[in-house]
Amino acid sequence: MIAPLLAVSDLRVGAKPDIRAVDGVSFSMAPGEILALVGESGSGKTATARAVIGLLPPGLAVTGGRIAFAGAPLTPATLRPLRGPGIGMVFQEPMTSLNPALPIGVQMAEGLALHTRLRGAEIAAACRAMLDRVGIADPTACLRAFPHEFSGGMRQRIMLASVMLLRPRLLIADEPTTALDTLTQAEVLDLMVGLTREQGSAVLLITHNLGLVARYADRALVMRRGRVIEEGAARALLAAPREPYTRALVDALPRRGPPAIPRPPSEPLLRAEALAVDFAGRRRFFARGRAVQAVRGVDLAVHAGESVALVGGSGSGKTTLGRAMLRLVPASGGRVLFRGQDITAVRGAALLPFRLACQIVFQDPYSSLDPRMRIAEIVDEPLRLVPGLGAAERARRTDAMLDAVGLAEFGRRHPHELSGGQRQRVAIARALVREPAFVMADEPVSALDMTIQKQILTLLRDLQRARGFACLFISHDLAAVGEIADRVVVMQEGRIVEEGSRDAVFDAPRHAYTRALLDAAPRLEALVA
Amino acid sequence: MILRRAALALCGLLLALPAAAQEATLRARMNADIRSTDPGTNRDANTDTVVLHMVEGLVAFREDTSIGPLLAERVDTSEDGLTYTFTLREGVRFHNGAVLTSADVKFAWDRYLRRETNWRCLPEFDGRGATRVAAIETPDPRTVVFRIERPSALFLTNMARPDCGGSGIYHRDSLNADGSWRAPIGTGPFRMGEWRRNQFIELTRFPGYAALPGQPDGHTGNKTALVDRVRWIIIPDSAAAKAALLSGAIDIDHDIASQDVQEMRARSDIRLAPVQSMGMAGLLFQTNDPLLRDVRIRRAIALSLDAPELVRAVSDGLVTYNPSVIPSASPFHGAVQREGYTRDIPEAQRLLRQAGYRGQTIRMLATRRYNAILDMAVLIQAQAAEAGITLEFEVIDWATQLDRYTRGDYAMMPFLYSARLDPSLSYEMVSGPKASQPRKVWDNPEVEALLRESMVTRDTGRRQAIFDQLHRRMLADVPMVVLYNDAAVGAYRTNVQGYRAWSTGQPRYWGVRIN
Amino acid sequence: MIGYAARRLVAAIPTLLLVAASVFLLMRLIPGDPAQLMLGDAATPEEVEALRRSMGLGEALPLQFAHWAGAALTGDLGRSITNGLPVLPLILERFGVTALIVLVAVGLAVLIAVPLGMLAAWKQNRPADLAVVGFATLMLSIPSFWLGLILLLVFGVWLRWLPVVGFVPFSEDIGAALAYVVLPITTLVLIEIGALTRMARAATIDVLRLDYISHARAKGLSEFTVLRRHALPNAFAPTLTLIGLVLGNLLGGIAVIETVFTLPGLGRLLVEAIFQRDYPVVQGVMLFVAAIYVAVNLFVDLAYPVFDPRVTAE
Amino acid sequence: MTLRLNLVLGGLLLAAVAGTAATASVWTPFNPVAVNLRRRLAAPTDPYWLGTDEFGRDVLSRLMVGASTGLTVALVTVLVAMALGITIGLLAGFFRGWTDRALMALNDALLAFPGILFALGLLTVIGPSKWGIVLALGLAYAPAVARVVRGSVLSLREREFVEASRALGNSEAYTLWRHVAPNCVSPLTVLATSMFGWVILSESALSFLGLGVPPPAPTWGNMLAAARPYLETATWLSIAPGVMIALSLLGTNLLGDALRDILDPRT
Repeated sequence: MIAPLLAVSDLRVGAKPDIRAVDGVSFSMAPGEILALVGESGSGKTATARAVIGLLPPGLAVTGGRIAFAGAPLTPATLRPLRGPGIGMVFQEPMTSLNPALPIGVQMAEGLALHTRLRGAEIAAACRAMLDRVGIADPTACLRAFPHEFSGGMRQRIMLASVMLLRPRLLIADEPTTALDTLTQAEVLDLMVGLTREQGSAVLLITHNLGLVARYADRALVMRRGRVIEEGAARALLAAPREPYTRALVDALPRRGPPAIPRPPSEPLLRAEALAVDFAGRRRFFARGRAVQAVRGVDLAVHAGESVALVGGSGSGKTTLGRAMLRLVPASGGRVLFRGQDITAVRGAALLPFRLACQIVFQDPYSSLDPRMRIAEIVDEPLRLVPGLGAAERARRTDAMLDAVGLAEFGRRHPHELSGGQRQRVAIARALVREPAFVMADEPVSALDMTIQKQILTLLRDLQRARGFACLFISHDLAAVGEIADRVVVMQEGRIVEEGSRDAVFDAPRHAYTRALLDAAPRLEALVA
Repeated sequence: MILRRAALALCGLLLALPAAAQEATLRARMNADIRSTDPGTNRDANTDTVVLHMVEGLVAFREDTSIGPLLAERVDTSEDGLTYTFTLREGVRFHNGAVLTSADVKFAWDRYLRRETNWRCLPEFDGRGATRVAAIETPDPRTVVFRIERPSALFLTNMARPDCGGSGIYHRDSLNADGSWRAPIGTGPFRMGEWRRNQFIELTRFPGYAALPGQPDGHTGNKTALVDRVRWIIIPDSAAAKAALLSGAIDIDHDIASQDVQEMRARSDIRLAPVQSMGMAGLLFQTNDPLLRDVRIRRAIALSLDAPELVRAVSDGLVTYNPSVIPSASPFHGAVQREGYTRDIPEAQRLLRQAGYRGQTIRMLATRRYNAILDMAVLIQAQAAEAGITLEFEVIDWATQLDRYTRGDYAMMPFLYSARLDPSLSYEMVSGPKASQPRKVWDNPEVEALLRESMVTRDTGRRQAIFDQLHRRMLADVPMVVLYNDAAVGAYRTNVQGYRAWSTGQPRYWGVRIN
Repeated sequence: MIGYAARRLVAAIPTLLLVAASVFLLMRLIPGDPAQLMLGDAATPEEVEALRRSMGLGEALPLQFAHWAGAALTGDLGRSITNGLPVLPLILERFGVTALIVLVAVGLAVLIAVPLGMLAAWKQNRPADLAVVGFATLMLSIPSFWLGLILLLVFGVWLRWLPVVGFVPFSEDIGAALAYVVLPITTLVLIEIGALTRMARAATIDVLRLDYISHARAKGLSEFTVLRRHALPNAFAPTLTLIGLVLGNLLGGIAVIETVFTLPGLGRLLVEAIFQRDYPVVQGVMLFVAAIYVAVNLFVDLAYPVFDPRVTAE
Repeated sequence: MTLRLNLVLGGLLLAAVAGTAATASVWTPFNPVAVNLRRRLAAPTDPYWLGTDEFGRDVLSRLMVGASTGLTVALVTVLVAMALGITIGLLAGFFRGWTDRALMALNDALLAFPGILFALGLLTVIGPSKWGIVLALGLAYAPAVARVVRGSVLSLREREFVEASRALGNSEAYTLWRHVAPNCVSPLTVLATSMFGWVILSESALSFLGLGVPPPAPTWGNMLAAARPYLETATWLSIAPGVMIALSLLGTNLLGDALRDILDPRT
């Protein structure tokens, strides 16, 4: 057996009084191996990885155990020369992992200047070559540019280039693509795996997404509450999980729901006709910058009781379209019809029937609830505007709604006392308490852990079945909507590029963009097969 | 001593300046730049000081504020008091070498009497004030005859007043071709040197000066310059001036801050020149005020004050209580003028009861600009409280207080009057009809009549009698409580010799030597 | 960028006009009259009126303002009515004193405060941090004029190391001039260190928890390099905003400190002019101060992209 | 640990100053305005624990009354500035458009005046008095409040719960009142605390320049101003008021830090 590249035994990481973030974790990695560390938030996977490279956040410290790299124990003294050429790390948040104040060339050159004998022109050449390898169009310009001039995906490529430039023997990748949309995610990960294979680097991939594990990792460790609960070859683990928790994780992977029941054609509930939305350019002193066309003349209809998924990458205009249909952003062209009536220009009290019938669930449950109100108040507030509703009746309906989302006991609490999943339940309760005919859900689960996502989607589907409202479900992840969508609409650059029943779109995508989206989002069926 | 470093630094600076060569230069402090060199026109006290070192009038104040001849050798007055004949001294030359003639006097006076000149004292000579100059005649080069319309006791006094520029005579070359003022070419002991705005003004000795014999005497007498240059250095801040004096960066400060007196007195390298000035401090009442219109209340306030103690505290013991409007330095200040109020709390309380005063608040204005005003206010409030009188402060800035003074808009306030060099002028500053002159505090027609008489009659005995009468009336009427004449303390280094402080507040640097 | 600066300056004109008009009006509302003040208690109403007319105060107010504003646009702020000097040179002279002290003091304060704040952030919640924060908070709590008095007392009166009052222009004697400005500058440095250190510390703490700092460490860079190259520029950007604010306020006059140390600065000029009812000087100073404020803000905005390239000045 | 230290120390300091002020309203060792010309500039000794001033008035008594004046002025000024600033900030931030631009132009013009100069000018017009200072400083500090409120409102507007309120059909005014305003409370509490300190400082600076609460009413600032000529001869006059100002400010700053830590867990 080859000597392990990394050997971690009985690692413990904790904070002062009695918090054990990592509680006796042991594992080892062979050179060139790709090991996935899987778990949900709070499982200790990030702390484990950061302990290896000695970058624990303030407050956390290694309290026990041993870490050995290439046979030698890692101590603060031995660690520093190893950082870079020995162990490299790619971070989760592309927006903050590059220094905004320094040109990219400077940041890339730093490591080379420190760890190699290369100088000046050689460094620049090496940087250019690496940028070229990660698919940056103009490496020379890129070296002079600042990070903010690039999109998230591009930054993550640059980050990767900067780290791989030093040919680390071990690459720690901490949720490297979580902040990216599905399509970009796949591109970046493919690139990372390709690069590490070329250089023979081992990868410690930290993720909550089992789909990625199956696709990229050789081996996987499942962590929960600071401990490793299951370990094995990646595919085997997914195909036959032994622990109930692992099974729950696997179950949470998106899969296609039962086929939609065909419904009789009816008058659309909410309809956009040639709807266009422009965002004004930046105000200048005497003029405005060029307007951005976010939505470019879209027709979309949602019928009573149906469930439509609106899918597209970031910047495709899907969210703007949804908000324009709800009259939350002003349209710059086209019409919105509600039950056949043009409501594009209706204002004030005349809009109330529409508002009463249409509701929205936002993406971020941390920002969508007023932190100063109690849960019951939040859920009760929409009823304020329902005409002719007494206090007792309001209280009854609030209680019933909270009960329906499984939060019967939580009425007196404030949002910050709730978990992310619970908050999203509150948001759903607030949207549904007025018995709306239409609900728009804007990425309602993308900020949540896998198992929680599953619960929320199930809740939403069950409530929809029970109450029969129509739902427009906005997502960047085509696979994720498979479970609840009757119909799928795909958007790209402000236009609808494909539209059809779920099965039609999934089984026989016509547009290249749809195909790319489908490929990028692995479904379990495809992975374990 | 503590300020030695500061002083040394300043000293170094001054030594580095080109003008301080081997010649004797007297360096004096001035607290603000002068406003012009045009006598009595665009002026303030500093301006007067500098100008009066360069130009001289026909007559001038003597040390005791009586009037003596200066450019004139002799002044003859006609019996009716309407013709004044001035005989000019022989051999007086202007700074440009020209000999002084009656034509020069007429030239300067014609300019003074033109409205456009904006001469401060024009009203006293054009009929609005004391009299009107009907004609100025020059029968020969040494004789000037002034014919006036009304007799006036103040004709020569007004002529000599420093704020009138001493009605100094200047050569016609002092003006530009267009008639505007250029620089003074006078007959004084010094002539114009360099004037660096906001830094210093320097005069140089006039070697051709024709001095009177004897000793210096006020603005007249022997005014021979004994130094080559006088440089007034402009130092607005009194603390900075103190540092400069202690270090020797300046030789003399003719008016130091009262809180520095004790420290200066203790030093061996500094001499003090204290003098009781002719400026007057007092407590003004508004006799139209609903409460204070009752003379019993005014009198009660006056009797509640321990004036000698109050004056001692305010002036740090430098001056004493002077109950009269006439400055104690004046030759008209005698035994009668020393009669004042004596503290009598029971009597004050009796008067208050009589007047029906029941503790109503009386508002008193004060300003922080002048320590003396604020200090007086604090002490008056505390002393009046002992008689059961409630005074409340309203502290405002000086500009506002002056404005309220001018409009008569106050109940009571401590106030500082600038120097008046004749008793008639002193009474005139406080007495008059409030209807047309709201700033006047003493509105009494009989007093008016007496005052007018004092301005016309030229008989000194009669004038003294009038002033005595006025003083007693004021004590009875209580339009104000006169408290003291300001102390002005000059300080100079021991190498300065011959400096004498003067009650008019005007420093004089002729006859001063520097070793 | 030049176009941007020009646009900003044009945009500032209404603000400046508003400032000018309100100062003009405010001054005329104050009781007290410059002519009377100058002539004192001995003046007759006719004399005062004549002087008022010669000062140009006889006209109707709107006309006076129009005259003044018109001249101000051409750079002529008129002449002081108390000493007849042209206002603009007077302001510039006094501003020179204030600017010297403020710029040196703020420069020194930044040089001390930023490293100190970074050190505290780096050692967050350790004794060194506690000591720095404690010191900064204490400095923040001491009134500048009192600190000035105490410094005067200690160094001027007790130890006699430095002069107590006065000022010598640098153009005349550098050594002496230095001796006079040491204490005012020290006072200002100590006062400003408080706020700046706290700001630098907070900004550094924010920066230090970001991934690019971890990234820099992950490259194997030493802690010093990480702090200097990666933390400093990013932590400095928010501090720069504060520096701008501080400069804008201080350049407008450090009246209190100038009073304590009897320095001929802009602040004292203004206070004195208000007391003297020297309308042209008050109006000129206020306009100048507002313009300085606008200029400093503009300068900070133009400098900001140097430290944070995400922000562009346009 | 730091947090509790801040809270306890700051609270204690302010409580001590407030206690002094409260005591002064019922009892002082001597009458703070009573003049005693025989005990002028007495060094601290038995009956006069902190000495006497240039009029023989008891420094301790004056210091106590000064505490009460200073705290009252600071408190009322903060309330005035808050009321004004919150109104302007809420309106500008929520309605944006020309309302915002007009209000902010005014605000910026006010900000372009250094606060103390503004107060100086205004005080000369309305004449120095306790309430004049409250008005002048209140006006001078209102723009800062307006800025913070407007900033909070602008960032809150983008928060989804405000959008959610609109999606529910709630009126703008209701949303402003029910969702936006309450969420400005935390930053404003922190600001109000710091401002309390600034006002104490500004008031004493104005008094020091001769424009504050007029004498003979004692304030720390005018006590310091009066002490200036006696710096060398009667040092105690300069020490005590300065220490009082510094202690109150220290208390305020510590309390402000503690509040910031509690209300805004980010830093």
